[in-house]
Amino acid sequence: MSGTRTGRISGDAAPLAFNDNPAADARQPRSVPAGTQSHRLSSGGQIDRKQPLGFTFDGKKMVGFAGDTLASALVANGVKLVGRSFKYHRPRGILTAGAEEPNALVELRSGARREPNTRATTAELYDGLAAQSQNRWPSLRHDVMAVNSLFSPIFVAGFYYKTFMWPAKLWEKLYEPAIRRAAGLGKASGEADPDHYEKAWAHCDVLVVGSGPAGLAAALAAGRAGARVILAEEDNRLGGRLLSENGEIDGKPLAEWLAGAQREIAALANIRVMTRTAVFGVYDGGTYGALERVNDHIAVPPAHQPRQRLWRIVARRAVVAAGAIERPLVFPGNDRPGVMMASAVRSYINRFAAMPGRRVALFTNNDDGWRTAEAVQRAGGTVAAVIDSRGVVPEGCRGLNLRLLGGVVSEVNGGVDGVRSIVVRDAGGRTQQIEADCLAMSGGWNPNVALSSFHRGRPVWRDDIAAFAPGQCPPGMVMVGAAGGDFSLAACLREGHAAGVDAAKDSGAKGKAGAAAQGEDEGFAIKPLWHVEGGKAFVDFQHDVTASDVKLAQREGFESVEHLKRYTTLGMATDQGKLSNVNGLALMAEATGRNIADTGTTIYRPPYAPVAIGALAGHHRDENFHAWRLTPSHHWAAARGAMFVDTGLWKRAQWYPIAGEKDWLESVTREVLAVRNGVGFCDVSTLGKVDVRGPDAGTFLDRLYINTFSSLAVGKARYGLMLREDGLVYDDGTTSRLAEDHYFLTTTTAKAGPAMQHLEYCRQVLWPELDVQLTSVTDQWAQFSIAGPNTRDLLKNLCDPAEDLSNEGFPFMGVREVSLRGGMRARLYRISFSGEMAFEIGVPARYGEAMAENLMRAGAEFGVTPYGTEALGVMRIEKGHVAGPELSGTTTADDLGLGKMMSKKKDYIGRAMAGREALVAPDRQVVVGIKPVNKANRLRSGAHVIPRGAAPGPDTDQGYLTSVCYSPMLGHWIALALVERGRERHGEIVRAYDPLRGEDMEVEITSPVFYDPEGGRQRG
Amino acid sequence: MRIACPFCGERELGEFTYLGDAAPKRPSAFAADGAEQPDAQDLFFDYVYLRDNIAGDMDERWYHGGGCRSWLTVTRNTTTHEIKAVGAAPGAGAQKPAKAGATS
Amino acid sequence: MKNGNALGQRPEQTEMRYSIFSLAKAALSGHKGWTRAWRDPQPKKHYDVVIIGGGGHGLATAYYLAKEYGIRNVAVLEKGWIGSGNAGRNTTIIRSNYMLPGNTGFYELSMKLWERQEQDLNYNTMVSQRGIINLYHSDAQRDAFARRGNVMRINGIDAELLDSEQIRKVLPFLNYNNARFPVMGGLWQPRAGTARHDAVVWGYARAADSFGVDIIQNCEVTGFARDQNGKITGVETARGTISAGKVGMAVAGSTSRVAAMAGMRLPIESHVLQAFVSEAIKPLIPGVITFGAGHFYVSQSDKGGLVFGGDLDGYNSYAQRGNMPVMEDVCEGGMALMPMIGRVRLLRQWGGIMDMSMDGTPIIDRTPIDGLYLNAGWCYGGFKATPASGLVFAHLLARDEPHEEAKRFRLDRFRRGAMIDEKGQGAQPNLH
Amino acid sequence: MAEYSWEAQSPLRKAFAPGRLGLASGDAGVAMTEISDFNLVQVMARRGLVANVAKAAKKAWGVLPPERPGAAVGKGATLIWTGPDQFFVLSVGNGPDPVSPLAAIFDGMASLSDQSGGRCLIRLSGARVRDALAKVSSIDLHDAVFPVGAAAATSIDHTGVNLWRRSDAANGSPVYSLLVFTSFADSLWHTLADAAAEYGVEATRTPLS
Repeated sequence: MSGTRTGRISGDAAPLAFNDNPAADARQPRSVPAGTQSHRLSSGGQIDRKQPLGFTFDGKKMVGFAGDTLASALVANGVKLVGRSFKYHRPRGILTAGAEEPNALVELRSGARREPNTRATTAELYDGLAAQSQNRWPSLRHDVMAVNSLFSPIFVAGFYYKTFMWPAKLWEKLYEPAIRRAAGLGKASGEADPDHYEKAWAHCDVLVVGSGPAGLAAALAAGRAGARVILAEEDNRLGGRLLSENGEIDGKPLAEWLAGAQREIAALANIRVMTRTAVFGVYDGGTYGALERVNDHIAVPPAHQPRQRLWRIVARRAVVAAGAIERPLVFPGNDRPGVMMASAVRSYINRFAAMPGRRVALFTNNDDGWRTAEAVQRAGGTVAAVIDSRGVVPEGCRGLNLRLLGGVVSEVNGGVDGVRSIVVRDAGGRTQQIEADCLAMSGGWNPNVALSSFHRGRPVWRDDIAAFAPGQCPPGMVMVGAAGGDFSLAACLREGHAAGVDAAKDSGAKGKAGAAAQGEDEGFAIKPLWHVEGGKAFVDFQHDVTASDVKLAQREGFESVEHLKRYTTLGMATDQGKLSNVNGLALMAEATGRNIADTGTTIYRPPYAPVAIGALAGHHRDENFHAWRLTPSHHWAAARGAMFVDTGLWKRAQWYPIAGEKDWLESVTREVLAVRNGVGFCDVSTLGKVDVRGPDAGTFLDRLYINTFSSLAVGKARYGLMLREDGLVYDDGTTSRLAEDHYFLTTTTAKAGPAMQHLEYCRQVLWPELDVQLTSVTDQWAQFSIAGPNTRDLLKNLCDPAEDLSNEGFPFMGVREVSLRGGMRARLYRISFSGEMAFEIGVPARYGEAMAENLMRAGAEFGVTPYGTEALGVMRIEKGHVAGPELSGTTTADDLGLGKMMSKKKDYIGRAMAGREALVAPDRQVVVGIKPVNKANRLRSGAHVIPRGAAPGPDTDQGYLTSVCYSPMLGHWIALALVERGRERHGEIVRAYDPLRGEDMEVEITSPVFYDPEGGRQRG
Repeated sequence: MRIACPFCGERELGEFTYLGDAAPKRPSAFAADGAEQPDAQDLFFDYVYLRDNIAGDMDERWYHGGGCRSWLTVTRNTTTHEIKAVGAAPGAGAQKPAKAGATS
Repeated sequence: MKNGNALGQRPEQTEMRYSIFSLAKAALSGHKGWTRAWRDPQPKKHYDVVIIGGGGHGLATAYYLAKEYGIRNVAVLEKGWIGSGNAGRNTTIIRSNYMLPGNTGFYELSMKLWERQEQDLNYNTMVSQRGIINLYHSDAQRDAFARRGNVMRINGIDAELLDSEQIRKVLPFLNYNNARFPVMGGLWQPRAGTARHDAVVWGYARAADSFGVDIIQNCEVTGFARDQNGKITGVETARGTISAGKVGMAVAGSTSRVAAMAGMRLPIESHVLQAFVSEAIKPLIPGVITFGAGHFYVSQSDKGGLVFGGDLDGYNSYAQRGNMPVMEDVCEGGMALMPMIGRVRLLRQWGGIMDMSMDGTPIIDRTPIDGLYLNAGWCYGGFKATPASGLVFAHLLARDEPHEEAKRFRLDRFRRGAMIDEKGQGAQPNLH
Repeated sequence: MAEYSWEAQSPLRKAFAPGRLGLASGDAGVAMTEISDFNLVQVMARRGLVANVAKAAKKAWGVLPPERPGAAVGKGATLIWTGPDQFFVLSVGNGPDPVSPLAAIFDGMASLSDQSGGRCLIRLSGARVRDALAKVSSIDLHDAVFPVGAAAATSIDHTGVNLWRRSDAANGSPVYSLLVFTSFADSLWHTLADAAAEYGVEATRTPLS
């Protein structure tokens, strides 16, 4: 023992005696294994020394142990320099031991699996792990971008808003690219993620978030009571801070109590433990988002297993025991490698048996920090000094043999290899230098209130802990223990237990919850210290926001905390301000003379910790992005080499190429000619089909369609048009009456789903008095259109000879059930989309492929040809039938030439609004036909119609080509178009103007019906 | 968000689609006596376009299309998303509606 | 007197122009010389024009009123901090690739104002014209884009129709191998891009302030003052009654609530639109990309974060937060389009309240109430419109007649049937 | 005259491959079985005739149609709740016209639609079947919430499905039946197989019995 001496302590504290202990300096730490792990303790910690794991950092080979994180392994290997900051590229080390880490971010893995910005503090070590430092060039040690530090006097908060404006054209060319290159952190792989992700649902009565003392107590209480419990822990093992502290619960050492608690939890079948699972958000209705890192702790996921799994946990109640995050102190040099959170120092020593430094100094403003000094000594390290800005030794620490200095740390000396010494300044301004290779700091604790605030509940400031505690929590959620602002072990156990009991009771569980465990009730005292004047003192480490940046923002009027955040980028880094926010707004409060409560916090936003985009997408990528729908004849068509097109979720046969055809146009032309001159068929099963049944079915349809269906005879079909209530066209299709009380309604492929919803709305909400029932039968029926002059002959072969298919026996728009050869019933509809003699035939979907085969058989002698949607489209354009491009949601029935269908005698959806002045204006764009003047010219959809001789401009743009095809029958390209006053202009020559494709040609406005205008063929 | 369908029980948002405020009632283009409503366009303009856009509790139309295909009336707070009540449209199912045309 | 300059008075220093030289000069004095970017005045008794809403549109309106129309006795009243609404919550995209008369010219006017904004305002709002590509995945989509692109060309706006080979050259990282909906091409507007949303707000505030406009934060409007004829004569606020010659509303997101104070019902619903940002990474994607087969659009900020979004949450809401299904839906779109972002982490999710009009197009018009003017219904197109919205609203307030480029944004268009419905969805706001 | 034959085809004929999928070692955690040869008819009560429909069903199959989501196993048919006052009648067979016999039973009290071709029936069981289903279904399948006889009209992969729980398998593992739309069957089969792959899948096919 050297002699004691007395010194003045800052503040009002009376002079007090304290010891320093040179003996401690002399004493060696517990022997450290030779080799790379220079800072590894020989005993203790929850690592498996029998399982050494090799890894590399920037290519340097090192060894750690199972149970290590990358960070703890780096600490054990004496690595201080781990990263570079965002703006100034300052050298940075490991600051924390958790998800809040702002500095120690690395690129983990390589190639397509490279993960930028991975926190070394949460990355579990595995054999062969390879990590690279990021945001530096050419190397971490020698980073040329560190030159930014020299310009830091200019690169202050918001500097770029004030410059780079002259000359204007240099912004995109020079300034911005330079800024973009310098910004950003890690590099993404740029390759498709080779790993698989998935999503899943879980349900429980009680979700417990966090498995520290409070979480364990809550889970045990609710579990014993019999509730369905999910215990989610982001770490790879249960325990939370219990893994990093010393102490006792129920008279047992923490580790022993923890083991017992784990045994009991494992024995309770109603508790589901989810480790490596971080709850990142709370959403409406008690749905919680959580990310399970299923296989991040190994190099590559095993076959058939995902890398990560996104959970949606539906919970009646949630007990959030997410703990608290220790707050840095803001003083000059606080970002040097080797400056570390006091609690992190304890974690590395107690949990990982890794010594962050041999001579550790501690800078604190609260009692809790002192535990670190205790831990360092216990591990045989040297405590160079404890600098407590309060200048008093806490009750519990009186016995400790420590050198206390009142005052503050005003300077940290050192370089890329970390702290060498610190300068302590007392209240009188006297300074002294202290040798140390690690500075532990504790500015107090911030309860982890994030989950309580995601529904915009505002946290409440508490002076006693100098921190924000949870305010109004989302429905069903409570926050307990440190997360609730009560830091003592006893309080955590007590509150956790009580919340568990309460949540279980609320979910109807009746069992006994047992008694709460007992822990020591260590007090927590703090006297805030927000800022130490001097050099660069960092508030947001990753984004290089300093105390003076905050003051500058205030001077410029950015006083709202949201303005502060946005102007300085404070709190916008990957740690989302977990370490910086409270310090930042405390400094703002200081600068504005407001108190912290009035200054308020920024809005907390999910996710609590960043989530891989791949996990949020899960299975839904590549061909699994959306489900696909196949037609009944899909595999048959595929076997014939059909080309398919995506229409909504459907895959439809677009055309059927045959050998020797040079392009799609040749195939489609062949298909059209085959139909027009012979017979062909097309799978039209994708049309929406609805059974409308019941005594009031006819009345129902009258109110739905602009035309009348109650008068439709049984055995007849009719084309119908529906409007939206705003009077514009909604959908069209043929509807047949199969019986007095049974209509078979069809919709377009695109509207099948929405139309069903619309019909149900009319049935259930608008007209509940009608006795009508609706069922979608879209998937029930394989429906084929058979068209062409030989259609009837084909059907004669297919149908039972008894069936009369003559014009009299089966007139146009007739419908009936028929018997087919080979014993099959089918519905036959004599309707035509192509304008040819045509029928549609429907059989149950499972006979769709057989129908295709049988149609080929029945039509063989006529050269029957299967055709796809392209040929279907060509034929409908030749006939001037409107479809998707004309049913654009902005056209009226009259625009489409169907105005005369609008019944005057009845009310129907859209009737009233269809009469509005602008919807009946004479200069509306209406459907016309378009022919090129030079028949060799190709027309293109999207070309605009400009009057001949007029200069293209907003006032001369009179419409556009909606549907275009090459007409095999006319031998040139034709189009449908929407053209101003089009019906009055048949015969007029106008321009089809298409600057996008550099085309501009003269075309003639015609009737939209190009082929068989009298309609003789389909009636024949 | 989760909606307690009166027929299916509580289900997640993805099974439902939203229409909007349940308050507007569809007028008729015809008066009770069968004559055309002279001011039909004004009545329908109000019905189709104007909204109270309530900040607070609002009765809304939701469709359980991913489930039992019933139309529901959901009383929901538009500032907190808290759901206060869920009822079925009068014509859901096959019961005879209390009064014809009722669309509460 | 809590800090440096006397609040309310216009200190000379704010005349200090922003430039690299002033910045370097200030550095020598440790940046002590900088003063408030805009003053914090007490409200006066009377203003010629009071604008409700201190977002981009309200501040731009005040700026152009002062600069272009010489009306400088103007106050902008903001219930919280300026830019706290959608101006501070959007995905910062600027473009003028609209198709329908009314929209096309208006958004191009806005684009032209963006192109000279920094020099106008002496504030670097980081207008970055890196282009936008709307991808198409079917012939039908291609045709629709051709129609749109030709309208743009006809109106003197830049537009190119790219095929899949051209797309491969500029966006080699898209999923070309096993996409559910293959990329067939895209509509490209080279002059589109992004701007730093907060800076736009601050830039207009500072510039308006320099003309003497009073920007009054924490001043919520609680009611309207009206005379016996019902004419609006001023506003009741948290900081007392303020009389005004004219009152302009620029409160998208809260329009219905403010209009209700004047007894107006409008063709508007409030819906949540989410936006997302990833962790900062080194430059990965150029310009703005929109996915035609899924709900996903993305750009990368100068800071390095991928800024992306998708569809509305789908139901009326005034809660500025998003749900989980839409976050998943958007990320599914992102992964389907560019599977290279799987290991990039989503950092923040937030929501803004959209003024969804019944045809997806804004309303800028006088109201039936004398003295009250409306700027509303921006749906999710508000940010890109900021400069033009300010200019044409200022014109309306100053001249009492609509600006040439806003003459179709009338309030009575729904009654007349003259909707401007780019998506053709009709009166169903959550589908626009 | 050419021969016309009408062979029914499964919508899974390309997706389905008998045998083992995914994890190859150990016992398969999930069994996926396509059930063929069934009749499925949608029954929707006419307004005001719900009670009559129930009586008629009881008379025909000895069980009442479920009033709440559930599946009632009767003589010769299972009645599966699909919505308020509507249910499926699932029975053995593959005839072209399953509706006529039911028309006689319900004689104007209900609207009937054949869905035999409109749906694909998949049976899922095995020790890990709940884990696999949790990846695709938001329904809580816990015994207390979804016991034997429970049913749900719900969605998988944004597609409507009918899910119900049959009596447990001999080895005690739960057994679920799933009716999916024919056109989606190929897609959903792949999705289900992917979800179950990590537990190992045994795929089989059998007629309804």
